[in-house]
Amino acid sequence: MSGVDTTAKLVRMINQIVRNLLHDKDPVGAVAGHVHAFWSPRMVQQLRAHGSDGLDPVAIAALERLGQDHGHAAG
Amino acid sequence: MKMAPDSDIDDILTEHAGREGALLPILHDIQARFGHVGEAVIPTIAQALNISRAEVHGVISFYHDFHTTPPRLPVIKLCRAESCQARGVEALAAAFADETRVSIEPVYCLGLCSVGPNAWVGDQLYARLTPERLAALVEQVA
Amino acid sequence: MGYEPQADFGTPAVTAQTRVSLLIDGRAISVPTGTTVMRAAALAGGSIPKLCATDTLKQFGSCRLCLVEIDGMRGTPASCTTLASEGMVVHTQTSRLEKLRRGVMELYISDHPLDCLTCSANNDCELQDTAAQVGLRDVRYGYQGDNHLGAAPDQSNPYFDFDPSKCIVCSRCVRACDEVQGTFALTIAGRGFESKVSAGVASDDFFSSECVSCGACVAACPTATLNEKAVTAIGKPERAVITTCAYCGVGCTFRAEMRGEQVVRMVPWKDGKANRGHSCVKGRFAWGYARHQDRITTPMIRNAITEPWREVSWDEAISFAASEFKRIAAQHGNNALGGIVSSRCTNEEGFLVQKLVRAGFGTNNVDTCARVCHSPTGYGLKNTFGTSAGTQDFDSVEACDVMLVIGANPTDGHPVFASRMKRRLRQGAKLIVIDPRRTDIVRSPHIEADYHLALRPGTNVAVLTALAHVIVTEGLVDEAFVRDRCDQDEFRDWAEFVADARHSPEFLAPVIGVAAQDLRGAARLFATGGNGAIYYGLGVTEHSQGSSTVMAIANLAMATGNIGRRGVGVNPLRGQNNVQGACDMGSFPHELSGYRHVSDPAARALFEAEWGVPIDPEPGLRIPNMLDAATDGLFKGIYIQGEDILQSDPDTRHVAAGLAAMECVIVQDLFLNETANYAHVFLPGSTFLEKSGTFTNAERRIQMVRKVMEPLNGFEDWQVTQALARAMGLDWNYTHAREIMDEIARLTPTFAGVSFARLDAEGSLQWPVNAAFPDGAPIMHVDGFVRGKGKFVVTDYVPTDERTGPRYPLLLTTGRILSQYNVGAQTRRTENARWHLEDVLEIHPSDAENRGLRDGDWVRLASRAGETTLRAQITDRVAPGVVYTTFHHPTTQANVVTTDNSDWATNCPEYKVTAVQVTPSNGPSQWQLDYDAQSDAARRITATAAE
Amino acid sequence: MTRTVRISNDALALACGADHVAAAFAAAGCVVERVSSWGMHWLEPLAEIAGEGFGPLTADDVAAVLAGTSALGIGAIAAHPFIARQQRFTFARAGQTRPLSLDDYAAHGGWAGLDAARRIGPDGVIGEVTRSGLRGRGGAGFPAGIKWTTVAKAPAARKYVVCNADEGDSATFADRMVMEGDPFGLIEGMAIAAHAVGAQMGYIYVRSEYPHAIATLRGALDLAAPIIAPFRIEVRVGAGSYVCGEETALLNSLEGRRGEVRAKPPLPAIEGLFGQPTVVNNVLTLAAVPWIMAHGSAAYAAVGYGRSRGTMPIQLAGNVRYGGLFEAGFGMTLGELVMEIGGGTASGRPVHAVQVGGPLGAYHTPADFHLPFDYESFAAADGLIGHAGITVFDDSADMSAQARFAMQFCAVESCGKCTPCRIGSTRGVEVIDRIRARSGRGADPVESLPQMHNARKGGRSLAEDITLLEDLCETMKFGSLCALGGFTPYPVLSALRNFPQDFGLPAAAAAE
Repeated sequence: MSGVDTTAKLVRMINQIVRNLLHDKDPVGAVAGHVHAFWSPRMVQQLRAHGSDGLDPVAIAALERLGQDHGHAAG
Repeated sequence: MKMAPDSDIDDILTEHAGREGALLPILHDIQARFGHVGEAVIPTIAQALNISRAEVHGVISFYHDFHTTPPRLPVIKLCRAESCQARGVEALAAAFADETRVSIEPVYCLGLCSVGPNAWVGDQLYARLTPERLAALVEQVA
Repeated sequence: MGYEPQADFGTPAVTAQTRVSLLIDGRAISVPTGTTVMRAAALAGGSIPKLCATDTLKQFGSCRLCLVEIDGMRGTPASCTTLASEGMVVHTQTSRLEKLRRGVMELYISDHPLDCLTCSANNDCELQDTAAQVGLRDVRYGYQGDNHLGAAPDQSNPYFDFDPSKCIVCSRCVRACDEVQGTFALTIAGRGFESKVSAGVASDDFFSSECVSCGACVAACPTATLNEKAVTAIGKPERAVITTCAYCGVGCTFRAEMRGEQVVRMVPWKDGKANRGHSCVKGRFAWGYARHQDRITTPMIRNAITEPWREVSWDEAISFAASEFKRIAAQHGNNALGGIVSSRCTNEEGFLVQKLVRAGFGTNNVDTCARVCHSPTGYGLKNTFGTSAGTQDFDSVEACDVMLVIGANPTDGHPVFASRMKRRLRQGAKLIVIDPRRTDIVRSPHIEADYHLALRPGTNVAVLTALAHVIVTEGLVDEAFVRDRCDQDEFRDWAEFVADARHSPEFLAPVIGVAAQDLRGAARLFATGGNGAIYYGLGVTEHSQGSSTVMAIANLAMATGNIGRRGVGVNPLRGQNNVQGACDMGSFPHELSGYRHVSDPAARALFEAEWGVPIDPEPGLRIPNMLDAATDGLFKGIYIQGEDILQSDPDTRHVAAGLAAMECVIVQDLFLNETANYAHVFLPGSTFLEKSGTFTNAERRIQMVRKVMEPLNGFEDWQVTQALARAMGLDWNYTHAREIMDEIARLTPTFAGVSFARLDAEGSLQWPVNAAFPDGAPIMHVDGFVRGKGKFVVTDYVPTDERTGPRYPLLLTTGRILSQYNVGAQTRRTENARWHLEDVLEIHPSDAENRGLRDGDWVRLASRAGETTLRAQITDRVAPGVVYTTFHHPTTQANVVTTDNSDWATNCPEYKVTAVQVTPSNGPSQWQLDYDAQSDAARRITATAAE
Repeated sequence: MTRTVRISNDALALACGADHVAAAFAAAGCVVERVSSWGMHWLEPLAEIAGEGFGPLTADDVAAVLAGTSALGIGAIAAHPFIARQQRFTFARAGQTRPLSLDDYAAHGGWAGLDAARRIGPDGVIGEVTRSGLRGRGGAGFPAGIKWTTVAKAPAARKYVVCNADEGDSATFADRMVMEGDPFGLIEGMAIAAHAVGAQMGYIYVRSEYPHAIATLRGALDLAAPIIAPFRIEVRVGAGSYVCGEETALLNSLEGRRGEVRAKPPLPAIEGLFGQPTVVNNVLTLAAVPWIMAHGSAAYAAVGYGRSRGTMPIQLAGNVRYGGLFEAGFGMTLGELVMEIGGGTASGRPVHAVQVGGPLGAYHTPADFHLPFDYESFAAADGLIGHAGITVFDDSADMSAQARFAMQFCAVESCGKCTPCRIGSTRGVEVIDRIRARSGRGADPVESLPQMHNARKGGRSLAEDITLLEDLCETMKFGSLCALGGFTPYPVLSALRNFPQDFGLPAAAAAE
C-alpha cells in the first residue's frame, strides 16, 4: 500500500553515496568501504539481486569490490 | 490607535540611525512633533534601536518630560523651587489653584533664581511674576 | 536530602591571578582580587544582611542593608559594591550599622503587607529573614502612609504570579531578565516611590510581554512577589533532590523541590555546570505532564491494531511480547526483529535496549532517534577528528570572539545555552549566522549578527566551501596549526579543491542566494576575529549532505586553527537530552558502545565475553531500512522505547505503512503516542522524575538523573527492559541502574572511570574518563586529534534531489519553537501549550500575496510525499520562496509532507528541504481526517479495568 | 549719530523683557548688539551705551535713556561695585562679547588656552590642571587633575569627555550663563580636556529646562567644529530629572537609559559612558580650564582659600536685593556675600535663613555668616557649598515648610533605586506633616488590631516623631546611594536644628 519500491530506494542511496565520494582518491574503494561499514548485508544482497540497472558505474564496481574484499556476497 | 503616521516616526528614527544612545533624542523629537509619546510607537522605537519594549517603556516613564497622552490643556510651568519660594511663588500658586483653563504645573528651577517667581510657556520665559502678570499670562495662554 | 536553600554569597565569584587578604570582624580571609567585601564576608562564614544582592547577578547596591564600616574609609560603604583590598579591616556588625539597617528595614516594612503567615513565601522569604536578622521590632511610621498594598496581582503567566504589593523594587527580576536570560522583558517603570516592576509596556501583562517564562526572575525574587503558582497551590517544598533536565541537549541541573511525592517546583541549580543556575520555560515549568491524566500506567496488549486495547498485568504483557518476538524469530529469523533506543531515556536504559537487541534478539537491528537528528555529527566528526562528539564545554563560549552559528536556533532549541551566547555577544563577541530564517539570535535586544547569511535551504556545503575558498585564497589559513596538527596531503587536496574558482563566493552566490561580499566578509571575520567557535544544529545534519556539512565545518575549524583550546571548537547543539549518550551507548546498528564497529573483533570479543553470546559482525538495519524491510515483508517485530517515530520521522505515510506491515510492535512510552496506534503491546514508561540513571549532554557531560518520586507504573524503564529480556530467556539481574553503568564502564574505554559514586561526588564528568583523562575532558583535541592527524575531507556540493518546480515552487524547512519540545508529547500536556496552540506555516509576504493569503488563513501544504493543512503566518523572517513550520502537533503532522530523502552517509532524513506548494484551503486534508478517525479507533481501551 | 546699544540676550534678560527694550532701541535708530549678561540681575534688562549702564529698563524708558534724562543710569558698568569687587576668570568676558561671535571670542582671549594646551601636550596639560588646584565645581569638589589622570591612563580605544550641564539646583545659574553667554569658553575647556585624556567624543548634557542654552551651544558647536577637530562635541538634552545631575545617572541618561544612579566602583573615569573611560566635569570646571591654560596654573592657584583654589562663581538668589553672579576667590564670608554684596533681602525684611548649595544644602542662620566660602569650612559646619548657589529668605519664611519641601523634592526627584531615598523621602514628608500639625501620630489601626500582639499600641508623641525624623535623616544620609538621598537630610535637619520655633519646638530643642 505504501507504494515504496525499496530496491529503487537502495539504488538511489548507493548512487547518492557515489556522488558524495567521487572526490576520494579511490572512489570505488571508498564506496565499498562505506557500504560495508553501514549497510546491513541484506541490503547489499537486495541490491545485488537487482542487478546493475540504474546503478552508477562506480557503484557497480564498488559492489564488486565489496564481494572480493569483505565477503559480503558470501553473506 | 496609532498616534502618528508610521512614516513620520520612521523619518525620526532614520534621522537618529547609528547615533550612540539615541533613545532620548528620539523621544524628544517624537514628543516635539506629536505632543506626546504614545504606547503605540514603542515597538517601532524598540525595533529600530534593537532594545526591548520594556526598556523603552522604562525610560519614557522615568523622565518627567515625556507624556504618554497628549496634554489636555495649555501648560504654564511655574517654578516652585526654593529661590522662587523665597520670592513668594507659593502664595502666587495658591492664588491660581482653581484655574481650570490652563494647567499650571510645577517645574523645579529655570535658572532665573534672582528674579523669580518665574514661569515657562512654550519657548518663552517670564520673570518677576506678580498676580497681575500671571493672570495676564493665563489669559494669553488659555 | 532535606530542604535548605542553596547558599548565596551575594555577588558572583571572580577569577583572578592574585589574591588579597583582609580582616573581617577579626577573621582573616584571603580572596581573589576583585572580590567584594560582601562575598569575602560570606566566604569567611559571616552573613551581612542583603536584599538586592545575589550571587547570580552583578552587584547593584540598591537595598543599602549591607553597609559596613571600614577602617580608614569615610561613611558606611555598601559591602556589595566595595571591593576587598589588601589589609582592609572591615566591621560588619556595629551598633551604628545595626541602627542603619533597622532604619532601612523599617522603611521596607512600612510598605509591605503583614500577611507573612498566609504568604506563599512564608519561611522562604529573604525579606522576612532579613527583618529578623536586623532585629526589626517596631515600624514607627505606622502603616497608614502612602503604600502599594492595593496593587493588583498579575496572574497571566501560567506558571507564576506577580504580586506587586509585595515587591521591594530590588530589581533582581529585571536584572535576571537582562543579565542571565538576556531578554530584557522587564523594566522598572516610573521612578522614586512610584517605581514598579513592569513586564513590557504599560498595557502589557507578563503573558503579553516579551517574557519567555524562563523563570530567572522568579528564582531571583527574594519575596513572594514573583512566585510559582504551584508553591501557592501546594505549599512550601519539604525536600529537594538534584537531578538533570530531560528536555534538550543542554542538560540543565535542577533541584526538584518536593512535597511528599509531589513536585512543587524545579529550581535551576547554581552549581550545574551546563546551566550555571539558569533554566528555560520547559525544564523550569513544563513538568506537569508527569502526572497528566493521559499517562498510561497499566500495560496493554491486543492481537491486531484494529482491536481496542486490553489492560493486562505486567506479567501478561511481558510474556505476550516475548512469545510474539520468539515466534517471529523462529518463523522469520532473528533479523526480522529490531529495536529503537530513545535519546530521551537514560544511558543505562539505552544500553540495555541495545544489549537486548544484540544479545537477546540476536541481531544488530538497533537504532536510535539520533538517526534522525545528529547521526551525521557522529559520522562527520569521527572521520575528521576521530571522535563522534563536540569538542568543547559550554563554558568555553565565554572565551569566544567570533561565533559562527549554522543551522541552529539556540534561543528556541537550546535556550539556556543561548542565554550564555547572548551574554558573550553583549560583551562584544562577533556573530555570523547561517540560516535561511531570521532566528532570534540574528537580531534581538542588544545582540545583532554581524553577518546573517540567509542561504537557500540545502546549500550549506556550498556556503562552507565558499567561506573556505576565501580563507584559502586570501591567505587566512592558520598555517602553523595545519602544519602541526593535520594531515598535509589531505589538507593540500582540500585547499586545492576549495580554491577552485568554481567555489568562489562570486560563482556560488547565485546557488546560495547570498551576496558574494557577505560571504567574503563573514569568512574574513571568522578567520581573523580571534577565537572562532562554530555552533550548529539540525539545520546542518538534517540534509542530504548532512555528513558533508559536518565535515566541512570541521575543515573550516581546522583551517582557521580553531580547535583544542577554550573559546573555539566545533559544537553540535544536541536536540534531545541524551542524544550524545544514546550514541555513546552503542545504539547504532554498526557500532558498539564507545563507537566501536561491530566488525572489530577485539571489541566484539569483549562484549561476547561479558554477555556470553556471539555478536553479529555485520551492521544491522537503520530505522528507515527497518521500515523498508517491513514493507518488503522481511521485518516483523520491533521494540520501540520512548520514541514516537510516526510523528517524528519523515514521510509519515511510509512510516505508517511500515509499522502496519509488522506483526508485533512494542511501544514503551508515557502516553499512547502516535506510533502506539500501530502497536500490539503497550508498556507504560516512566518519566525522568521516576528513575535513576545518567544523561550525557551536548558537551559530553555525564550527569545524574535521580529518582524524586516512585514510578507511577511501578517500574523504571530499565526494569521493564530487563523483564522483557528475562522473558526472552536472558539472565539479567540488575538491581539498580548503577550496576548497568558499572557494566558500561567495564565495556567502554571512554567511560572506564565513570561510576554513580563518582558522579555523586563530583557532580558531573565529561567523557573520556579513563587513564588518559582521569578527570574527564572539558575540551578535546588539546594536544592532538584523537585520530592522530586532523583529516581534511573534500566535501563537494551535491545539490539535493529535492528541487522546486512548477508543481512545488517553494522550499519548506522545519524546526521547533521555545515553548514546545519535539513531538510535543510532554509540552502539549502542560501549560506551555498556551504559547503555541498549533503549528503554523511561516510564509513571506510576497509569497502570501501571490497566493491571495492573509495572516491566519488556512492553507494546504503539499509535497510529493503528502499534504496537510494549517494556518499561515505572514512574516519576513523567512525569505521569499521559503516556508517554515514546526512539528509539535500531531494534528498538523508536518512530516506527512517531508520526504524520504536523507543524508548520503547516515540516512538522517532531509527534514530541512522539501519542495512544496501552498494554496488556500478551507479545512483539514483527507489524510488528516482519515488519520484522526484511525487514531481514535486505535486508542480505544476495553473497559476491563476502567478507572 | 547712530549709537550702539548692548543688551543681553541671555534667558534671564529675555525673561525680564530684554527683547522689547532692544526693539525700542532699534526703533529709535540705534544699533543694537546682543551680548552676554554682566550678571547684575536686578538691573536686567540692562543696556550699555559707551560703557555706561542703564537698568532695569522697559521699552518705555528708552526715550529717556537716549535723551539723557533717565534716572536709571548706573554709571560705568565696569566700575560698578558689584563688578569691581569681583575677580573674574571664568566670567572674564561676561557682558562684553556676542555669544556666537568667533571674532569677539578671539578678541577677548579665546582659544589661547587650547593653543597652549596643544603646545605643551597632554601630560603638560594634566600637570597644569593638577597644579592649579582646580576642583570639580559641581559640588563634590574632587580634584580635576586626578580625574583626568585616571582617564588618561585607562587603556581604551574610545574615551569620552562629558560635560555635566544639568544645572538643577535652585539658586544656580552660572552654568546657564556660561552656555548662553560664553559657549566657546566651555567648548574650549572640553577640547583641552579631550586633548589631555585622549578622548574623541564629547557630550554636553543640558537639562531640558534650558532651551536657550541648548540653542546657543548648538550654534556655537557648528562654528567651533573646525577649531576643535578631530574632537567632536554633541549637545544632549535631559528630560526632566534632577538626579541626572549625578554623574552616573547622567551617564545612564546619555546612554538612553533610565537615569538611575550607578553604584561606584567602577568609577566613570574607568568605566563611564558606554563602559569607556570618561571625564565627567561640570560646566564651571571645564570653563575654568582655558583661563588656567592661558594664564598658568600658578596664577590660578594664587587665588583662593585653604584647599579651595581659584575663583568660584557664586550665585546670589532668592529674596536678595542684588541678585546675580559674583565670581570671586574662595574665602569671602557668607555674611559678606549676603549682606554686603547681596545687600540683604529684596523685601527689606530681616534675613531669616540662607540656603547654600541648592536643594541639598543646609539652611543657615545669620549666626553662620562668619563662615568662609570654601568646601571644607561648610562641610565642618554640617553644610555644603555645592554649586555655590545662595538663596536668601526673609523672616516670612516657615522653615518647617522648607524642610518638608526638601523631602518632597527628594520624593519627586528620587530615581527610586535605593531604599532610603525611594521610601524614606515619602515617609519624611509624612512625618514632617505630622510634626507641622503638632499632632504626633494617633493610634495606628493596623497596630491596634488584636492580633498585632507585638506592636506598640497607641499613638506616638511629637517628640517621638522628631526622633523618628532624625533617625530617618541618618538612615538617608548614611544609607543612600547618591547625594540626592544622602544630602536631603542637610536642609531638613538644619531647618529643624536652626529654626526649632518654626516646628513649634522651644529653641532649646535645637541642641541635640
